[in-house]
Amino acid sequence: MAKSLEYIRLDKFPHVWCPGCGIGIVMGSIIRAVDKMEINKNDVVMVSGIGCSGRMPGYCDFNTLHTTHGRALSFATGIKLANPKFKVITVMGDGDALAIGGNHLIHAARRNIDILAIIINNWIYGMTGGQYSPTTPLGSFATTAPYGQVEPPFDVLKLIKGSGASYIARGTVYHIRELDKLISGGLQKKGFAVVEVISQCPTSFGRRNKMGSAVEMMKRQKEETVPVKKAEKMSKEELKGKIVRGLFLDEERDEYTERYEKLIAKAKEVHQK
Amino acid sequence: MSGEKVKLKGIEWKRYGPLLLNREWCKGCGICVAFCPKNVLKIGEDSKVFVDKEEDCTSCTLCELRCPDFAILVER
Amino acid sequence: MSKARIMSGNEAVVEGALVAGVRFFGGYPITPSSEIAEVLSRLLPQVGGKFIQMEDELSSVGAIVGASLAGIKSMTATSGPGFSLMQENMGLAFMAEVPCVIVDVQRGGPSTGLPTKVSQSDVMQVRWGRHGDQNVIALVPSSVRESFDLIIDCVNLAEEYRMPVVLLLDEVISHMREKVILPEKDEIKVIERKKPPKGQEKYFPYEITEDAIPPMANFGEGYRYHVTGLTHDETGFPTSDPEKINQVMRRLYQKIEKHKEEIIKVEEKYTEDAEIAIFAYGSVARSAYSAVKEAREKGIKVGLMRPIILWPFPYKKVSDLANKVKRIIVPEMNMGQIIAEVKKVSFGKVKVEGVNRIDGELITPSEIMAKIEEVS
Amino acid sequence: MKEKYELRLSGAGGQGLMLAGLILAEAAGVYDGKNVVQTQSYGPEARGGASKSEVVISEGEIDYPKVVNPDILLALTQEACDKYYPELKEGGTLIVDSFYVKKLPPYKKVVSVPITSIAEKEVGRKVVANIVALGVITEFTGVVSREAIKEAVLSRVPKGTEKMNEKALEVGFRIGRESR
Repeated sequence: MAKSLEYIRLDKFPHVWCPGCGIGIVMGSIIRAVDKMEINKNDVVMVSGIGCSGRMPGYCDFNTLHTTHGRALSFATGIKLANPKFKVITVMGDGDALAIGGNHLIHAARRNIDILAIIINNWIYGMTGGQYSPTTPLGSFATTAPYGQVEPPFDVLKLIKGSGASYIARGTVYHIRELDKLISGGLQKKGFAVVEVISQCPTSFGRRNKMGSAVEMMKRQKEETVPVKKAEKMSKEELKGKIVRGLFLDEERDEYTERYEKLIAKAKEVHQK
Repeated sequence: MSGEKVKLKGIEWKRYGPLLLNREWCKGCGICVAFCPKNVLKIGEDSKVFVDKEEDCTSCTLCELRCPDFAILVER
Repeated sequence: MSKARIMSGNEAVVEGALVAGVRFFGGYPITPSSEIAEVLSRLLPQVGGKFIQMEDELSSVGAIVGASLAGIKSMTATSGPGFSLMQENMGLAFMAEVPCVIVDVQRGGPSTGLPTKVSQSDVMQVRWGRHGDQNVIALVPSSVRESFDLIIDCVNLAEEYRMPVVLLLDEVISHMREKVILPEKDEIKVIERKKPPKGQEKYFPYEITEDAIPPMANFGEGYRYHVTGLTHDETGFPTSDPEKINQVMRRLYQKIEKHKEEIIKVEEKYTEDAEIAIFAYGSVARSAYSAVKEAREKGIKVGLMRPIILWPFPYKKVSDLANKVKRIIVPEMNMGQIIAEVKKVSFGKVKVEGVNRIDGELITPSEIMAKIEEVS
Repeated sequence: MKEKYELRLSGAGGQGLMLAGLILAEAAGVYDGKNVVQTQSYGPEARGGASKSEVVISEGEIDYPKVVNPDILLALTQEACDKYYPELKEGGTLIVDSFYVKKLPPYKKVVSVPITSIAEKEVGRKVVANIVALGVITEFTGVVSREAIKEAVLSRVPKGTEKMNEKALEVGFRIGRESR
């Protein structure tokens, strides 16, 4: 108990997030994962982009970096490559990771650099007032989709899988014990790990789409998702409108900074000749 | 004693059985209330959480895990 | 062993960067800067450094800022179009006060423009490319040897002032090969960032200090501080308190303003008795110097003022110059960018005229000579 | 030797002119101890079509780094010869590869030898035509010393090809001598 208090910047509380926002829940899960691994706080670097999720590093007692929109992974790449001893966690929103930062995401995955990338997917640009994002479902309303979203959304996990990460998972803030396991697994993974977390934005998405309170939105997470094992046995018809959650990929692959250390050894050998 | 003040890391908490509440941080979203398996918690007139049936608490920690505001701690 | 070598400006930048302690390069290839990346990709790992070719220029600056926060001296290299893409994260480096070096090898523009040809049209992009207010430091070498010296100065200035510093080359200097004799390592001064005093309990990463430059702890050294591109107070946390914002933003500006006399560097030739002065920088300064010598042979009293550091701009020195000469000529490979700065402090004193070329060719000594003869 | 020499080595992409320019610069700067600046065409320009590498050699400081009117112009293609000959300094030396340059400009001070075919016949490889050309330039104009150009060639050519390139240079020296 009270372990979480060891990892948060108490003087910054209460935080800026709206009542019922899921980002704080994700933060708790990340903190428990760090605590479980017993990593020295001085060796943890948390990097974010901007927006609501971008504020998370400010509340965590690690080395923290709040960057520009979508660029968290590029800063994180520099930090990790410069000093591979760091455990680097990036926290991004759906707009951050998949729109403006989409390129950095696929390339971080391609390199398989040892970074845990948390994508908090609340289907919307929350902080800036509810504009649509690359995950906003077709037909949903947003301040820039007054007639309903006309663009189909990304399937985040398929995108990442095609790019080459070594750990891919999706959880929800409702399924909190499962989320703890998924995030903890991602943090332990040596390689690029992505955990997409389905979360609620009652203020900018829920309200506009008549989804009710944060509680109602979390109930939907329960009802509208199915575990990956169960989904394997379900027909396409049965899976319609459902989001599959759980661990999708957990692979051992050569990690980038380790490969780079080998490159250095080789370069030094060539140099000495 | 129910409602006893406890200081943790310089922050004031109130103890109700195994539960510690920080009502300063609570934003009254009701998530802990809705998903408590034993209906231990309620939202008060001031729109913040309070412990209604502390004797029913099983220390399952779901409220702590799901609280977005870090406003509930559970002693086990 | 120091012996004569033939090397290009780009190669000299690499040599200098390594001597200055750069051990991280994150970049994206672009002509005419690519040789810097190519050579560093080979040499950095040999000294245990890291090279990464990022997916674009935005992430290149992200990566070098990240590496610098992790405590490694870092740089990138690009050209005009890439430099445009770098502005966003450069802005963060200014705001968050993270030392790093950006080499911009200028080529013709706008857009893809003239990839393999020379230009000096980024001089104002360097100064004003980002939104918001900030003072900048940019150095403009005129030779291969100076490219070596000035990249070292860039790294030193970045560390000393906790900010991004730009080495502004042009295609001629970057690609031409010249005979150089580089100094011995022990003749070179290398500056490290100012750290918080050992054992200091509380650390304010953006403390208001006497010299306006707060000490910088690296990530992992135990302070666990917060870095953000948002306006922040001395603790590093976002603030929207006008008083705090004013304090930090003015300090950021003062950082350079306070030290500009130490930073500014100008070379003058034959200006003591000059009646006509030429103000030229980068490769054009070579043509200008050639013209000056020719004019002197013809008995025309011409002098050259060459900024080695372009930003902060040597307003005082130019103003003094304007007090004593009858004309100032500003040749530059753009439609007239720096001439406006010269005019700012020469207004009402002396007429200032440009010689401009934007066709990708270096301004020749004879073009400058023609202007000298026209005004003399 | 006079104070300042401007050289332009011209031809087509792939003829090894960039390397030749660098070798010449090193011979003059590193081994003969003079001041030197070398520039060249870049990008698509340097790949297909006309390509050039320029060297300025001087006892004194070199300010303007480009070649305006070359004292020595090497043209390895007809296109390069036609394009650059008009810029040759009055009294300057034109050296052409008669294997490619069939139409000579009306000019007296011209060395016209089949550099490429000689390279193939006497050294066994067309690719060393650039080194043969360096030999011709050195011997005919004296712009760099024989020792300097030899050292520069040997330090720049790929390992294992030193003998072949040395031979190419010697062949160039001979042609240069014979052309004087």
